[in-house]
Amino acid sequence: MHIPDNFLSTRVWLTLDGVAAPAVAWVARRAHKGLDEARIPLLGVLGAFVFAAQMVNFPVGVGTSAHLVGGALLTAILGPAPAALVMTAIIATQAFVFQDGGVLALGANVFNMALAGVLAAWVPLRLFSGRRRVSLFLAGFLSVAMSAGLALAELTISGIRMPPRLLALSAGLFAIGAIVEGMITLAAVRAIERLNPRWIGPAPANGSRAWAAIAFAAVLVVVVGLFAASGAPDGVMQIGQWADLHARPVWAAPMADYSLPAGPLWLRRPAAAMLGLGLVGGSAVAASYFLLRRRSS
Amino acid sequence: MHHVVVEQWSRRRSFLHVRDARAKLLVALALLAALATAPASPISAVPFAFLVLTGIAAARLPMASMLRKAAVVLPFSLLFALVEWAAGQPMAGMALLAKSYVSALTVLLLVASTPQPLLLSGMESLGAPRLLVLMAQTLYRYLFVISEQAQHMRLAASCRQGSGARRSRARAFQAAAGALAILFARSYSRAEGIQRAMAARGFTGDFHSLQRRSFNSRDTVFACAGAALAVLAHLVARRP
Amino acid sequence: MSPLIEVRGLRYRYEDGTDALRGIDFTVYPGETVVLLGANGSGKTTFLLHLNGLLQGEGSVRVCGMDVSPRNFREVRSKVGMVFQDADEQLFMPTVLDDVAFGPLNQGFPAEEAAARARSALARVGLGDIEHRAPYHLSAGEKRRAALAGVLAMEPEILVLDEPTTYLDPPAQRNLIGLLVSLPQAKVVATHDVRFAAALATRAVFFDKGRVAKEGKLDEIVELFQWDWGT
Amino acid sequence: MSPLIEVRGLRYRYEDGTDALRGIDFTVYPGETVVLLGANGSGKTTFLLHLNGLLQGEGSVRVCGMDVSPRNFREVRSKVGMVFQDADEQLFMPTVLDDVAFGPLNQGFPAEEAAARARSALARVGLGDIEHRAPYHLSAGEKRRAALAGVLAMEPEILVLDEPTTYLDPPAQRNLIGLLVSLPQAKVVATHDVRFAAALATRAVFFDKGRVAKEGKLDEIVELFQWDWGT
Ligand SMILES: Nc1ncnc2c1ncn2[C@@H]1O[C@H](COP(=O)(O)OP(=O)(O)OP(=O)(O)O)[C@@H](O)[C@H]1O
Ligand SMILES: Nc1ncnc2c1ncn2[C@@H]1O[C@H](COP(=O)(O)OP(=O)(O)OP(=O)(O)O)[C@@H](O)[C@H]1O
Ligand SMILES: [Mg+2]
Ligand SMILES: [Mg+2]
Repeated sequence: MHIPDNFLSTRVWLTLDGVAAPAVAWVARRAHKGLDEARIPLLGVLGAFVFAAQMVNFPVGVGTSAHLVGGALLTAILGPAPAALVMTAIIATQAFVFQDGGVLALGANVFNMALAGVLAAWVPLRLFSGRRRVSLFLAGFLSVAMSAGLALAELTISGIRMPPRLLALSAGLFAIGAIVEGMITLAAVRAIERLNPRWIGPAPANGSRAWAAIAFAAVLVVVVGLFAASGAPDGVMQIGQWADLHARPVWAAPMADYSLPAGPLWLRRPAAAMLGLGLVGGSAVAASYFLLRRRSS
Repeated sequence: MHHVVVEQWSRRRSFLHVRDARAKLLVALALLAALATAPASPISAVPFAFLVLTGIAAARLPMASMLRKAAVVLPFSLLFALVEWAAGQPMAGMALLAKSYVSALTVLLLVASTPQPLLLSGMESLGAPRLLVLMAQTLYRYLFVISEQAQHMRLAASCRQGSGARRSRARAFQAAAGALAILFARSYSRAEGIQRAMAARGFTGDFHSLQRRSFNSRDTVFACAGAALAVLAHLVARRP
Repeated sequence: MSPLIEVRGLRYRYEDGTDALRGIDFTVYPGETVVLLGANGSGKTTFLLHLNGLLQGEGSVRVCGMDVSPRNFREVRSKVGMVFQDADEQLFMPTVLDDVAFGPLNQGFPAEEAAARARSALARVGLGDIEHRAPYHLSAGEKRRAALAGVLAMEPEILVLDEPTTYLDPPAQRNLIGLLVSLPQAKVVATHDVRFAAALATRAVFFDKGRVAKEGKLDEIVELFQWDWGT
Repeated sequence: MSPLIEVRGLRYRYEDGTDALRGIDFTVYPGETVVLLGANGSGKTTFLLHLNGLLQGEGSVRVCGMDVSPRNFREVRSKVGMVFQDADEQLFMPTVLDDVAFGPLNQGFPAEEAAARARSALARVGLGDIEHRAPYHLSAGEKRRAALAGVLAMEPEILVLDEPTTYLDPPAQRNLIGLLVSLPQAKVVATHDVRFAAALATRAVFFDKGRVAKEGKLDEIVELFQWDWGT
């Protein structure tokens, strides 16, 4: 799911870098506010933990094994903002130190896994806080489904033309990956709780169910939409055409004297489609996030 | 361990090693962006490859090992190159392969010529959030320690693993979850230990640093020249 | 008597280029307790990991007459029981009994048989009464013994222990010595604690920079390398 | 002579209800080296963490005439230098020099002065030449000495060490003893290694289940509690 450089079209990575940078700054401020300074090492060490946890193999199916991705586990332990920040640190380290994922594509990877992924994990934890098992499974499932779906959509929109069958196949694989992440998250949290229940804070129980439900619906729409779209790439293009109409004015202003070559024509529309999708999904999720926070505090 | 070697390389001395981290970061970003926006043809990567290989030579880093290490992106790129090929765009596929490899090599050159703490403080002065930078610093420091622990656990488990003929998958899954939990517990208590050690040495929340890097005129020249070369390479790549 | 362990010309280099082992010859006969001494970083742990194929270097490693190679891992690993330095890393199941039964179950024994073996191993290390506790909450000495039980339950012919006294208080160390002496298996023990070594060793091997510098009586080796500190 | 450390009736209970300390009285005078002995879990580490306010229980803890309370933490922590069991936890900065300078920087010294103090502390522990290495790559003995340097750079009046011999080979242990003996500060050392204790102690204190069971000469205490194992 780590997209290397040169896979995304310029507008896609540029847009996502532009979205991710201020979002991470905001998340960092938000995480800092609720953070006892002494806990800074904890965040870093847990980042290293998630990294190392990938060496622990979980058997799934015949002869294959999977490992933890970690966004949902961190969200359950730390809460959304610190979890997003830790994931950002992990992804950046992977990009720079291990050349796993691109540097220009850092914004895209951070957006997919650290921002959208953590958000998608957080909503069920919040909504179904009374039902631990369901919420933990859903958190793991949705976070990976969201990240993978976004990555797939970004690649498609960037003009990587996957044959529909391959696209459907990878969507299927990602769906399995999401189920496995749900199972691992559930099993790991329960094992950790057995060692010391205090390590996993109580799930936030308050907040209006209506708003949580809206947020949940938004996440579901994005996830289901992304997967449906990956089954039918033409659909993505349809969204693209629709979004292009609406997005053009937004693009026009900052990009008017965008001096870099604008790329072949066929690239422009998908890029705008990406923007449209990002705007729709992002704003729906962000809006419900803000509303949820407001209600709970 | 891959990164241990890179870390050792990053502490060597050379023309490139002594440049300010910010200058190197900016030049690397310029190169990556110029390459990413160059036409989708494998030829586009050539001028950039030339620049990066020159950089590796200037930094006196072992060429063969660098080339090998950057190849980590190849499997993923190859898969997509095949996809493009199957879709009737062999050139686009080749371009993807060549460009992503040269990009990875560029990033590798950056980290192999810049010690990680300097790279991070460079990023901070370029606007990365401080909390994120502190976190990345701790992450990197304990990456090795905790990975080693995970490695030990894996070894210990595989000693008692048997053949798998009669292994119940549920049990193995539970064992993996248990291992994860133990790893978490150890990480958590390690974090507590670190917090104590910091507090014991007077830490009250403000990180002070010894590093006071100055951006000298050579760094300015390097940054400008690097950016200019990136643009030049881009222009060369655009020539049909 | 044929040797239980026979190592010839073993070399190992870590990925980063560290030459950790540079030609080790090593033999263990039934009933022996061989102690490995040597400075930090001299290769003791690296060497022990070769004895059941957790690392594979150049040269030959034979255990109970079998070559240690992927084909034989299953058998070799049930012959060689390995106890690591950090007991926590070895105990990952939710209860002590589960943990100790983990090995026998993987060996293919049915659940009852595995539980019976686990209980008997726990009794042997004197932990019969804590089978339902969570390993993470045991004391340092109990953890060490639980880890040992996990290995004994697989009924190995050779016990390999890496710095088993770490974190233990003197009575727990004494306890461990008593326990190890009472076990009939051949043992290979790496340690920095010369007095612990003296209580167990029938033979000592001194590692130096990935080579065996000397092999023989513990006293002589301690004397030769000034490995103890004359207070 | 007024005591450097004076603890009266100290009690501490962990959140989970474990009574780790149940009324400790303890005094250290300048120039002393007091060794803490006691079984695993008897409260030694918990006690040491009170000496600079990392934990705060009931009762009184005074250091250099000051009450150890949040008001005084800053001063107390520059008087009491604490070296923990796990050197990895103590070396948290990216390079050795950064790490050793961490304390002086927190004490408010400007960067050059802090670096100078760090260099002099590194020289004192014999690590002058590795200041730019990453702590991860050091050997066990070097790590321990670097951790000690980090504390010495703050010029404390009291050194507190928790199981400092863990992971060290005998020459490194000997080295550490030589180094500690050469340092003029008063020391409080918790250890399971009786011979290490014997090389340093001017006085010993035996902990038992959160209480001081006995205080006096090391030999007597070892004798009384059979704390060594007669080989
Ligand atoms: N995973 C690894 N990667 C690279 N080098 C390693 C690794 N593990 C150990 N080494 C190196 O290999 C050499 C031998 O290490 P080993 O751990 O076997 O020594 P040891 O005798 O067990 O030391 P100690 O007494 O401290 O436990 C050392 O130089 C060490 O730094
Ligand atoms: N964080 C904690 N939470 C709860 N209980 C704890 C915690 N840390 C220690 N304890 C308990 O407090 C008691 C004293 O522990 P402490 O670590 O101080 O002993 P110790 O004398 O240092 O032991 P050792 O020799 O093994 O280091 C033990 O019963 C221990 O289980
Ligand atoms: Mg070792
Ligand atoms: Mg202790």
